[in-house]
Amino acid sequence: MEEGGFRVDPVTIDTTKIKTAKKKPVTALEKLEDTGLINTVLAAREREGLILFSTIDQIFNWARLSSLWPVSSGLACCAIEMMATAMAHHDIARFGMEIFRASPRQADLMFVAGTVTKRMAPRVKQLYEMMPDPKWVIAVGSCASTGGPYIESYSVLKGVDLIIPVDVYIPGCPPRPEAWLYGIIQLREKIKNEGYGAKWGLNK
Amino acid sequence: METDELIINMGPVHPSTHGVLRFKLRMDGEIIKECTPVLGYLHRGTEKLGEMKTYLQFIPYTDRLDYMSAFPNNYAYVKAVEELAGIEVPLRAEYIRVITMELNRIVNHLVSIGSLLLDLGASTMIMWGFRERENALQLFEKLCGARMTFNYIKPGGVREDIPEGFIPQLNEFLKDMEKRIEDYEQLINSNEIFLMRMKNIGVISAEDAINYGMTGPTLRGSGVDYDLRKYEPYSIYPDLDFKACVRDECDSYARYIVRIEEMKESLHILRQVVDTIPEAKIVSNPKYGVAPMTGTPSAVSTYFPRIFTPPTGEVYSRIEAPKGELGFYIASDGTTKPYRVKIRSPSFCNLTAIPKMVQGLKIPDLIAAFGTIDVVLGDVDR
Amino acid sequence: MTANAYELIVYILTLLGVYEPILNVFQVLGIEYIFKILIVLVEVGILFVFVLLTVMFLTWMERKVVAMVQARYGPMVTGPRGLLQPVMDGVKLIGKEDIIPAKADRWIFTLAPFIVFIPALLVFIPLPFGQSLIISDLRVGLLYIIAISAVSPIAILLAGWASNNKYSLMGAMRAVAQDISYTIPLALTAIAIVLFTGSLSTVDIVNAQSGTWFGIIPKWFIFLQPLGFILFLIASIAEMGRIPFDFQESESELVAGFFTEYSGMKFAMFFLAEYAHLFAVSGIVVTLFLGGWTFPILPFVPAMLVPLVSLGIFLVKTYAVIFFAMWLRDTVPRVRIDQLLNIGWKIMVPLALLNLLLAGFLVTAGVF
Amino acid sequence: MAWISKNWTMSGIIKGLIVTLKHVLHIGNRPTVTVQYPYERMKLSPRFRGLHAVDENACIGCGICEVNCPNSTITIVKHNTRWYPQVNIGMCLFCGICVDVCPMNAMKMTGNYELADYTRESLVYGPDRLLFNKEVKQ
Amino acid sequence: MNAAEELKQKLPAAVVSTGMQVNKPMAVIKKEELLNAARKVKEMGFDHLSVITGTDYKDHFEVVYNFFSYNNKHNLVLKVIADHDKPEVDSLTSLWKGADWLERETYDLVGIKFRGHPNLIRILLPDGWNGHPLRKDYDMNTEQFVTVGENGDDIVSPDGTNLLRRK
Repeated sequence: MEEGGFRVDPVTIDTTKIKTAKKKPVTALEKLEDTGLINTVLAAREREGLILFSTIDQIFNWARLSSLWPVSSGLACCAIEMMATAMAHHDIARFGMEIFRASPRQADLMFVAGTVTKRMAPRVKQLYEMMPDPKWVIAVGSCASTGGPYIESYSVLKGVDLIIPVDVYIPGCPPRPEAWLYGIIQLREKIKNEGYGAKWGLNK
Repeated sequence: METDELIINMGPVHPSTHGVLRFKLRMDGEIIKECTPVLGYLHRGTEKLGEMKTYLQFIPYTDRLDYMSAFPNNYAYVKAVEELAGIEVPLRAEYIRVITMELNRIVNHLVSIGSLLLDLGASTMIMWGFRERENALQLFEKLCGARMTFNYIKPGGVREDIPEGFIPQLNEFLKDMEKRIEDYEQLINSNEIFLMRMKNIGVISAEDAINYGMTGPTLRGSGVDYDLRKYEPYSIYPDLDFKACVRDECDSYARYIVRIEEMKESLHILRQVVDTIPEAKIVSNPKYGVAPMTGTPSAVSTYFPRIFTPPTGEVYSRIEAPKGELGFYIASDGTTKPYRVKIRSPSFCNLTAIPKMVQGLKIPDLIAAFGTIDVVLGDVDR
Repeated sequence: MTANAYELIVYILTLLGVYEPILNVFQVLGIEYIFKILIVLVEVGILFVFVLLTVMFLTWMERKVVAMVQARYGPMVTGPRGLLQPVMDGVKLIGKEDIIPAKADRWIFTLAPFIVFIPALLVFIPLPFGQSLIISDLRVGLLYIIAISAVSPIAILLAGWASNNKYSLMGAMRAVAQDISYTIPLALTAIAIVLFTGSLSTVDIVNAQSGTWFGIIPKWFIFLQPLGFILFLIASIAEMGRIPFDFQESESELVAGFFTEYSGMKFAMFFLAEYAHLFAVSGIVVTLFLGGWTFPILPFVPAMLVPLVSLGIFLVKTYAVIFFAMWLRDTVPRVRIDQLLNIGWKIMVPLALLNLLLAGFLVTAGVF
Repeated sequence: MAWISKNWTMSGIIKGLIVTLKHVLHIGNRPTVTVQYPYERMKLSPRFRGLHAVDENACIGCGICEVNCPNSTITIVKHNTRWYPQVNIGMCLFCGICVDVCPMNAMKMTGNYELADYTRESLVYGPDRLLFNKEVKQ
Repeated sequence: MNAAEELKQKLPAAVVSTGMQVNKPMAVIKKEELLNAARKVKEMGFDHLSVITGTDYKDHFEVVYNFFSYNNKHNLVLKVIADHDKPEVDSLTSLWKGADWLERETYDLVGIKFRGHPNLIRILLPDGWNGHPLRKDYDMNTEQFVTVGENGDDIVSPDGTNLLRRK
C-alpha cells in the first residue's frame, strides 16, 4: 500500500552499534547507561544548543511513552500471552496501552508476537510501513527474535529484524506476561532518551 | 439488476481471524457468495522438523502446534511413541496426565468462548475467561514450570511429580471455577443479542459434519454422540464417570453450549481424579525398568533415557483434544529419529467445513461461525 | 432571573460592578457590539473548553468502567489513578505523523474529520446545563438538535468514501443506514414530548418537568412515557454508535470502520467527536425524560446557588446515563447490521408511533 | 422477528447487566485481580523455567546439553581455561531438556524472566553471565 | 474377523495384503483399485476419514488412509503404494469432502498428485514454491522468499532484496 503525507525520520538511535557492556549490568537500563547511550543523546542535543526544544522533546517523549497503542496483530503462540498481558491479571491498561488498534494507522507500537514465516514476512513489513511515525517494534519470543525453535525450518524467517528495525527483544518461548511488561518498561526507558524535535526540524 | 461483486480479503492480519488466517470473500453486498480460506501464513514446517529431531527433542515442538492446549498435544505424540515402542505407563503418571489434559480443556474452552464473544463485540467475557485461565496457568506453572509450552509428558511417564500444595490449589480452583461458570452462563447464555447472533447461524448437519471430517465439540454440536475418550478409551478414561456433551441444533449456539457443558464435565472428571489419585511411580523406563517414584529433577535425569529408539513400524494414534480428534502418525525406521511424523490436527479438518457453513450468510455471521469452530492457526498450518 | 448564559454573565459582571464601566468604555468608542460579541465568545469558549475537558474525562472514565467490570484497574501509571492518560493520548496524537493514503481523495479526506467534529460541538448550543446555563434558548431547540446530529452521517460517508478502502466504505454505508433508520424513532419519541410541552424549546421542556406529583414523584416525562424513554434510549445508543450498535467501527468485522485509514490528529477528532456525541446525547436524554437540571430539592436552594446546583444535578443525571451506556457496552455483544435495521424499522418505528398515540391520549385526557 | 416478540422482556440482557454490576461493586468474591507488576509480583513457582544458570564447579563442559538441545541453542565455549555452555536465549525454547540431560546436574533454570534487551547480540548469554558458584551461594 | 479381512473377502482383486498397523487392521490396496476399495469401505460403514498421510520412502511413496466408523467404532487403515517417479493416486474427494484439504496438503508437502481432485493446488505453502518439503531429497539450504502481489497473492522468488533490510 502506498502512502501519502509527509514522512518524518525521527532521530533514532542505532542500537546495533552498542557493544557488550564493560561491567556486569543488571537491568537493561543500566546496560543502556553503560554503553553511553544517554550521553550520546545529550551530546546530540547540546550540539543543537536549544534547551527549549529539548523540553518540548521531553514533553512529547513523556506523552509517547505514556500512550503506546499497540497494533493488534498476533502471529502465533506469543499472541496468546499478549492477550494474557492485556487481561485482568496483568492489565497492560495500567500503562495506558489497552487500546489495541486493529488499524495500523492509529498504532504506535507493533508487537511481533510469534513466528514470522516467509509467507507472513512481507505482510508484517507492510503493516510496519503502514504505521505512522514515530513507531516502535518489540520482537517477542524466540521466533521473532531469531527464528527460535523453527530456525532450521524451511519456511520461517530467521528473526524479524531482518525485515524491520526492532527496538526491544523479549526472549522467552513464550515470555510470561511479566516479561512482556518488563520489555515494555525497557521500551519506555528507551523512548525517554530519544530526541524527537525532528517534526519541526528543530533538532537538526 | 446488474451488480458488481465485491471481493474482500479478510486477513491475514485481521482482528477476528484468530491469528493469521485469510478469507477470500466474494461478496454480493453484505452477503457472502463464496468463502475461500487461505492458509499457510503460519506454516512452520513442524512435520519436517519432526524428522530432523529425536523423539524426545520433538516433544517441545508439539507444544507449539495447538498452543491453547499444549498438554493434549504432548500426550497425543507421546501416546503414539508409547504405542510404537510398547512402553507401559505407571498409573500415577496417567492420573497426572489426565489432570493436566482436563485442566487444559477448561483453559482452551475458556479462551475459545472468550474470543468468540470478543469477536461478537463483548469484551468482558474474554477478560473473565483469562482471569480463570491465569489461575489454571499458575497450576501448570507449579506443576511443570511453564505456562503454555510445557514439555511435561514424556514417553513412559511425566517429567516431574506433583509438587506439594498442588492438589489443594487445584481443589480451590475447581470450587472457584463452578461459580465462575455460573457467572458466564448468566452473562451470555440467555442474552437476547447473543441468541440472535448465534441461533441458526453456521448450520451444518450431522452427515455433512462427518463427511467433512469435523471432530470434537463441532461434531457434537451437530448431534453426533461421539467422544474418543468414551468410545475409544485411552489412559484412565474408562474408569471415570463422565458423559459426552451433545446438542443437536447443529448451529453455532449448540457448539457454544457444548463447550460450556464440556467445561463442567471436565470439572467433574477432575474432581474424581483428584479424589482417587494413587501414590505410585511416575516414570517407567524402557531401558532401566520402572523407576521409583521421584520428584526431583536429578532423578528424572537419571531415569530418563537421553536416546530412545523404538522398533521399526508405523502407528497412528489419536486422542480427543479440546478441539477434536488429534492424531499423530509416526513411521519409525529404527533410528533415533522418526522417519515421518504426520499430524492430524483437529483445527485443520474442522476448518474445511467453513465455506459450506457460511455460504449465503454475512460477514458478522462468518465471524460468529468461525469463532465457534475454535481454530488455532498453529494447529491449522503446523 | 436570567434566561441564558449571556444574561448570566452580564448579571455576574453587574454584581461585581464592572459591567457598567466596561460597557461605558465601549459605548464611548461606539463599538458596543464588540463587547457583546466578546461576551458571547467567552461563553462559547467556556462551553467548548468544558465539553473538551468532559470528553477527555469520558475517555478516562470509559477505560476505568471497563476495567472495573473486568476485574482490573485500568490506567494507573500516568498521573494519579491515570487521570493524565487522556492528555497524554492527545499530546501523542498531535505529534504523530499524518498519513493521507495515496489513493485517497485528499480534500474530502481532510475535510471529513472537521465535519464530524464541529456538529458534535454545535449540538450543545441549545442544551440547558442548568438554570440559565444555556448558550441560546432556541425556539426550535429540539429540531435543531435532531437536525445537527443528522449531519454526522454525511461526514462519516465522506470519510469512508474518501479513504478508498473497502472496510471504510462498508463501515460508512452501515453508519448511514443505521443513522437514518434510528433518527426516525428518535424524532418520533421526541415529538411525543413536544405534545406535552407544546414547545420545541429545550428550556420549556425542562421547565415543564420541574414540579412534582403528590409532592414526591418528580414530574419527569419518564414516568409519563416509560415506553418512549426506552425507545429513545435505545435509539440514542444506536445514534451514538456504541455497542451493541457500533457498526461504523465494528472492530472484529471492519477493522476500524470508516476511520480505518485515519491517523494522528484526524483520528483524534473522530475519537473526540464520538465522546462529545456520547455526552450530548446523554444530555438530551436527561433533558427530555429525566427532568433536565430539575430536582425536587431545587426550590429549597438559595437563588444565588441555583445555577451551580442545577448544573450539578444535570451532570449527575448525565453521568448516570453515560455510565449506563458504558455498562451496557461491557455486557452485550454487537447485533448484526440487518438485525439492527429490522429492529429499527419493524419494531422501533411502530412502537414509536404507538407511543405517540399514547401521548396524544394522555394530552387529550389532560393528564399533564 | 417473531423470535424477538417472544423475548421482548430482554431478561437475558438484564441478567447480564446484573452480573457485570456485581463485578463493578465487587459483590460476592469478585475482586480486582490485577497484580501491578513492577511494584508487585506474582508468586513464582520454584520449577519455573527462566534464564539458565550453570554451576561453575560442577560443569564439566561435556557438551551433552549441546547435543540434546532441540535447536542448537547451546554452544560450548572456552571461559577461563575451562569449557562452559553459552546459551543464546533469543533462540531458546525454555524446554528444560538441557537440565534433564545434564549428567552432573550442573545446569539449572532460574526464575529470572526479566530478560528484555535492546540488541540481538546481548541475548547471547556467555559463561560470564550464566555461571554461579554453588559454594559461594550457600 | 477384522475389517481388513472383510474387505479382502469383498474385493479380492483390490487387496494386495492385510496386516496390522499396531492395533488397527490394515489393508494394502492396489493403486488402480483405490477408488473402488474406498467406495466399498464407505459402504461398510466407515464414514469418517481421519487422515491421509503421504510418506516418501526414497524408492516409492506410501499413501495411508485411516478410516473410522462412528456406528461400529471400528478402525481401518488402507495403504497405497505409488511410484517414486510419477506419484499419482485417485482422489477420494467424491466420497469424503474432508479429503479435499488433506489431499491438497499431501500434494503440497509430499508431492503426490491426486487424480480427479477438483482443485489440486498448494495449501500451506504459497503457489510457486519450489519443491515439496517433506520429500527426503528436498534441499533445505535453498532460500526462497515471498513477496505480495497486487491482489494479496504471494509471489515466490529466490531474491529477497525487496524484503530484507540487511543480509
